[in-house]
Amino acid sequence: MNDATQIVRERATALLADGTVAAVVGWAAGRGDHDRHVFVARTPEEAALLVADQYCGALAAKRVLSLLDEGKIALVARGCESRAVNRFMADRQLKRDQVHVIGWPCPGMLDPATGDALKRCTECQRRNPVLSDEVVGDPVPEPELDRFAELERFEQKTPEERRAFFQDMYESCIRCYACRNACPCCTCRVCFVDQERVGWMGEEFTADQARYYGTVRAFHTGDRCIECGECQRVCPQHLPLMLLMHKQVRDIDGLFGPYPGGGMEPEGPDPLRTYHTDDLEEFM
Amino acid sequence: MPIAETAHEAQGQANEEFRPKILAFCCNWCTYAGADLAGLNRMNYPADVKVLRVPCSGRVNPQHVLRALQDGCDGVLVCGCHPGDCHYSTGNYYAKRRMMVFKRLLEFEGLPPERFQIRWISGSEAGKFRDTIVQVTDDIKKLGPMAADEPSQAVVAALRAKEGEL
Amino acid sequence: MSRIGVFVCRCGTNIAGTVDVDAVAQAASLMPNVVYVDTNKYTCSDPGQASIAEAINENNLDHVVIASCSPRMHEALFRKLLAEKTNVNPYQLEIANIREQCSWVHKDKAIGTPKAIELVAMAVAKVDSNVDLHTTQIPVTRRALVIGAGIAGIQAALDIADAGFPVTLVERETTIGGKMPMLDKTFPTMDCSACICTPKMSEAAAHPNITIKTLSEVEKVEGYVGNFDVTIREKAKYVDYDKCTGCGQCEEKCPQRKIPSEFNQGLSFRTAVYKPFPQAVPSKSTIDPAHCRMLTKGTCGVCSKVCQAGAINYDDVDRVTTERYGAIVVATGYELINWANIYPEYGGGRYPDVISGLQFERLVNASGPTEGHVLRPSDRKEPKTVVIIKCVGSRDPHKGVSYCSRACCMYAAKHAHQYLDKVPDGRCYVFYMDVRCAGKGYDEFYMRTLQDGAIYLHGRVSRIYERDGKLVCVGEDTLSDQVVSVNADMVVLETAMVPPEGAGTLATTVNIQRGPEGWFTEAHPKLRPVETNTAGVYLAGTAQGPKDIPDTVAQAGAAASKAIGLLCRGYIQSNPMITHIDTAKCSGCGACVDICPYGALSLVEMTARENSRKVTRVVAEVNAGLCQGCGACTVACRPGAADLLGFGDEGIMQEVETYAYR
Amino acid sequence: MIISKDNMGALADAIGATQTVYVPGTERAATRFVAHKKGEPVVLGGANVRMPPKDLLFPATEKMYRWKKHEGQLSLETEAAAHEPFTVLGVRPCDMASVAKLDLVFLTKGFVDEFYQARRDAATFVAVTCVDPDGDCFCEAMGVRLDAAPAADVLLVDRGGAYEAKPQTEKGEAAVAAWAEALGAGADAAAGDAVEAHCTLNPAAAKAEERLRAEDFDNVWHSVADYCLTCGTCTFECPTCYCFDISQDVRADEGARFRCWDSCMFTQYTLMAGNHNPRADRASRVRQRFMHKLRYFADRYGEGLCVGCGRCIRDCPAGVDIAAIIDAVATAPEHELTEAARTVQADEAKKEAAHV
Repeated sequence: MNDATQIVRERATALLADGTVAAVVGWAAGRGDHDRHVFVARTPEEAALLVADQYCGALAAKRVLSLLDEGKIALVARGCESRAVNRFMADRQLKRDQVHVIGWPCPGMLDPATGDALKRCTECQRRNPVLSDEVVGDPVPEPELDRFAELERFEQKTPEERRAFFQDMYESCIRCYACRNACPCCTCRVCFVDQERVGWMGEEFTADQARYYGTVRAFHTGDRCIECGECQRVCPQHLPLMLLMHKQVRDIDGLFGPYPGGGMEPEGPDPLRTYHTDDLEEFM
Repeated sequence: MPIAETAHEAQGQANEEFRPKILAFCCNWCTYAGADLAGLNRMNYPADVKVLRVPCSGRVNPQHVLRALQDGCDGVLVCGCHPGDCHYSTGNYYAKRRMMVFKRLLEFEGLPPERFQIRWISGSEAGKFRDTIVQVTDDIKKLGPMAADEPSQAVVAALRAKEGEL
Repeated sequence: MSRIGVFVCRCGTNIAGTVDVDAVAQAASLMPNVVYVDTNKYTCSDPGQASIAEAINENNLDHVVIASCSPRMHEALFRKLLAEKTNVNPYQLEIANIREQCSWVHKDKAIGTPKAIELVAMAVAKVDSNVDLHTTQIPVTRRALVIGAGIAGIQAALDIADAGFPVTLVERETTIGGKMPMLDKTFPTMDCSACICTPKMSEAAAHPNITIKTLSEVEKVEGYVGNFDVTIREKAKYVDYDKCTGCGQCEEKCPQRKIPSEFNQGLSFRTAVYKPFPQAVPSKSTIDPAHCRMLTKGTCGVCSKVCQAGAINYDDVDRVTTERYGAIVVATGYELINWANIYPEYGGGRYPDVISGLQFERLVNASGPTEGHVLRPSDRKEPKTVVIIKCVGSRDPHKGVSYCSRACCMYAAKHAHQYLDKVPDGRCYVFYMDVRCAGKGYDEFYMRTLQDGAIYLHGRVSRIYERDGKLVCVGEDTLSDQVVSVNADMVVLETAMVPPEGAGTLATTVNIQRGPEGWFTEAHPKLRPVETNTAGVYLAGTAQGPKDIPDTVAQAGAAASKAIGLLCRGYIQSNPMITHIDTAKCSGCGACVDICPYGALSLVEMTARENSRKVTRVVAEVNAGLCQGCGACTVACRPGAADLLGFGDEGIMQEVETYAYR
Repeated sequence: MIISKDNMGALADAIGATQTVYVPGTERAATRFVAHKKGEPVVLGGANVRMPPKDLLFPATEKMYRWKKHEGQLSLETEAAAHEPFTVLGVRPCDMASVAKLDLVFLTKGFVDEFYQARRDAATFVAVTCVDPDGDCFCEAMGVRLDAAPAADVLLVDRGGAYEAKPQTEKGEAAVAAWAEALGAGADAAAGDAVEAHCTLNPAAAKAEERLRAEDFDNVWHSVADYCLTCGTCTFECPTCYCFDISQDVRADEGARFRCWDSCMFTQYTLMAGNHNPRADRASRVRQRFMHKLRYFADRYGEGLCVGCGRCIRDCPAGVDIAAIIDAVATAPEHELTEAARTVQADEAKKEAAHV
């Protein structure tokens, strides 16, 4: 058992035992050696099942939102989870005193099947929690990398090539909405895709409908994206969804920035919810 | 009437093969008024653009824009008051930011920039309204119908061959 | 199934000339849910309207499309028709603009007709998704608040009070009156400024409908047109105004005597307990806490001892009150640009004899520090050569402001005239960029000044420096194309008007906009010059932009009349085309709240039964009085919980799809 | 008839001469049955395709009828029609079992779905015995044999380097005869013994089904709901999920009514007019999915709806594991029976008593 697992279990047990929190959100092991899934421990006995190792690929943070009725919730939070907590607060879905953040400086996660580093971790800018009530272990050095490198390579393509690429991508989308359901920015009660009456989009499984869904969802989350990459991880078709997010984050930074990306602060306004009278003018 | 203005209609009639379908979202207070003024001044412009009145450019939902482009429009134009002149004081500032990001997103996905344009046209700028309609119509005519944007087989094949590599 | 009626107007030949109206009607008859189609020669005429009403009633129509001129032209008229002559809700109407945006811009029926058909199809599609909307009447609190008690505020307050409505007049200084009592004479008639201003001040003080609150500032404004809840902080005066008789004993005895007088523009001194000038209103003394020894050091108490009325109260505190008003007039005026900071070439304030126009007013004023004798500040000698420089700060985007301050040309001429009148053997040079004297009797006045002997030089002064006790003004006379240098005894700078300190805060508090230069923005520069974009808030005087006294008073009257109109009516008709929140979709994220320019949206707790469970959660709520219907929130709202009635997502989508699919 | 594995491409080419033949391949970012292109190699072994052959019989979106209004006149046009014949080559026993279950749904109990039937009648299924079950495969536990596919028209039995083609239906007989003609009878004789394989994963499905009839497992559903995203991945990749929604596409004066896959994981699935949703919370949707797979379907059709293909386990982004859930149910400590379960047990006891 690694140190992090040990400490997380101890802390979770203590927090549950003394009634500080009603539940602890973390991960537990599945059937396979490296299978991990998000896990909610509600008793000290369940806390002993918590795991915090390099195979905890899933973003656990969103689970907190559905547990708020149960009381204060503790969350084992890496950089991405902590940014998600900020996101929830900025979107007024969570108050700071509703969550106890057990910060866990992230070692970077591995794909349980291949053992390779998860893509969402290789593009991560902020592995240390940006907020926490306590921290498990020592801070890790922040990776120095260009998370837009892939985007920039992609932008070298001609418009026609990009068109072809996205046509392919949207034809491949099965509209399972895993990206939406996993996304910490997607906290709407009723998603626009589920509103037949207005007719934003039809139910047919066509590339056009998928493009509508993909593009609009990207736009809805573009100025708030915390760049956790969970959408891309959960996509059963392994579509490069983060391209659209990185594109917007970088554009917003260039146009209205400096913009560090969403989730760094617990309150807005987000770039598209505000303006400056001297914003760049390109529509004269 | 200057020859140049009537020329557009004559050309439009002669060139029967492609009449673009362009939707213009216009804010009620500036651009729609500018369009009305163009009418009062009997300015002549192509009939391929239809105006959809909204109270403010801030009301234009990018989702409506994308729907229009997917459902058969060859181009979309969004017009509002000049920044600083918004009837509701701030609507067009929000619209500007949204449209700047959304336009880039659509272009990233391969949409030719001409198909989605944004302009600020005040209630007094009837001439600018006319010129914008003329220019946008010309732009779209040059591009042809949306189907003309379909990537060629060669590009698709090349892409498939390199699958997995970004 | 709805029953839609389509009425196509020929507008004589205005439409029929380039649109085949019968073909449009024929096409409309095949559109979904259209059950009745008619054409009319002039739909807006009385017979045209009557025929529409008759058709609606006879055919049980429930949605109406009128294809005619621009909705900006007759939408209101046709809505009224539906409301008064039919049972159809007036918002079940869409206008297809087939005149301004079709028949008038095309020359050929082959082009105009299909376009008109498409426009009608879009209108038919949209009207089918319209819902009934209803206006409501919101009662108006019949009291007005005037912020700022210069001549604009006083005039507005008097006009509203005379109409019979209570007015609260808030002023942040210790006296009302503003800048006007400081002036000596007013151009072009050379009336004594104080003589015409102070009676107004007294009238306001004595008016039974006017409550004056000096040393007061507006802290918070909540609510909306007709019902603003305004919180006002009245600062401690340390003198009980109910007891103070204004006798001035305290002022006589106050040991703090070297405080520069604001009223005299620093050209004389005042005491710590003081009245800024004899005719101040209210005619009471106030203790300046920054300079009072008792309040700063805790030792003195002289005024308290000499006050026979026992009005001095060193323990006085601020009073914060919240009251409801129906209308607000903002008349916060201007201040002069701080030229010393931006014109180092004019000495940057180092030369005492380089003075501002307002200081000159005090110098020539009989009740001023020199009792009306023109004596320069440095040595109290009569200057024999005076240079007047216009446009100091104005029309100078690099150093000051880009706009013209409007009043300076005239008061520069007035100053030249006054100087030459008082110092007959003096010489007066006026450096100018332009002379703008539009106004009744204005140019005549300027001509008289020229005849008086003022020497006008076209150009800016580039530098002022001191040599041999003279102020050397170096400039260019562009008409003779020569560098001119004048050895002056005194220089008067006619400085730019700028928005007063705190205007930005007030704009946020009252929720009105400011232009790039910081002046409050009117709702429309031509047609709504005294209204703001916040209904029920009006602008008077220089708060809106530089102007002279007659314009200020006129605008104050206009603002008052707008306020009176609102108060007289007693209610406001709500605009039904506002945002509506579908709480089932709202997750309470507050994106709409962040974005609303009117503060019309707020988050509230809601309890409801959902899926057999009682749920309490936060949702957005619209204040119908504040929402103006811009719809910016509807786009910020990702799930579309916020939707704009009259321009709903569904209606716009219907239009988009109808056009796209046709 | 014995056919060498190397000859599968030739076989597909031969079938493809007269009809479309679908073979395992890669398209739209997933392995699935794709239309065979002449001359391309065909490999039937290895991992099963990620997307089941379900959409060949029951497409994700299927037009049902069109309507059109012209000059005020309305006309209707149905889309159901006889389908061009096609062959699906290389279907695994698990997926073949799923086709049999879809047949139950769409063709029995007094209702025949004409759209499904048109495609079903047009289809020839050539199954292949499975020799490569992976760690997430558990079809044997669900009553599927790796070496049999009773619903297939032809079964290809893996005999090392070659397949033995066994026709199982008339359609199959005709097909094999045609192949023999095209490829030359008995051309490939070098075949060994039938390869035998078994699943390593064997959840106690029978026990689970029995206990699900009698007991509530709310704690199981809730603990799964604690990590399930309720996305539609499992239902869309499932070879037996058959739920659909009917919707329409209206364009000015014409439109089409179509049906498209739906998922019980979505909140919209049970949303009623007036916004009431009996399955608004995740746990109730999770429960519905597993109860339907493991019990409700068996109640109606006498067999469970899961074929143990393992797709939902492999591709679940949240780590939901149906095999683990089956075992969790099967091995959960005995607890108080539900009211409903007691009634059922009492009824059963009465029936049994009457029978005796």
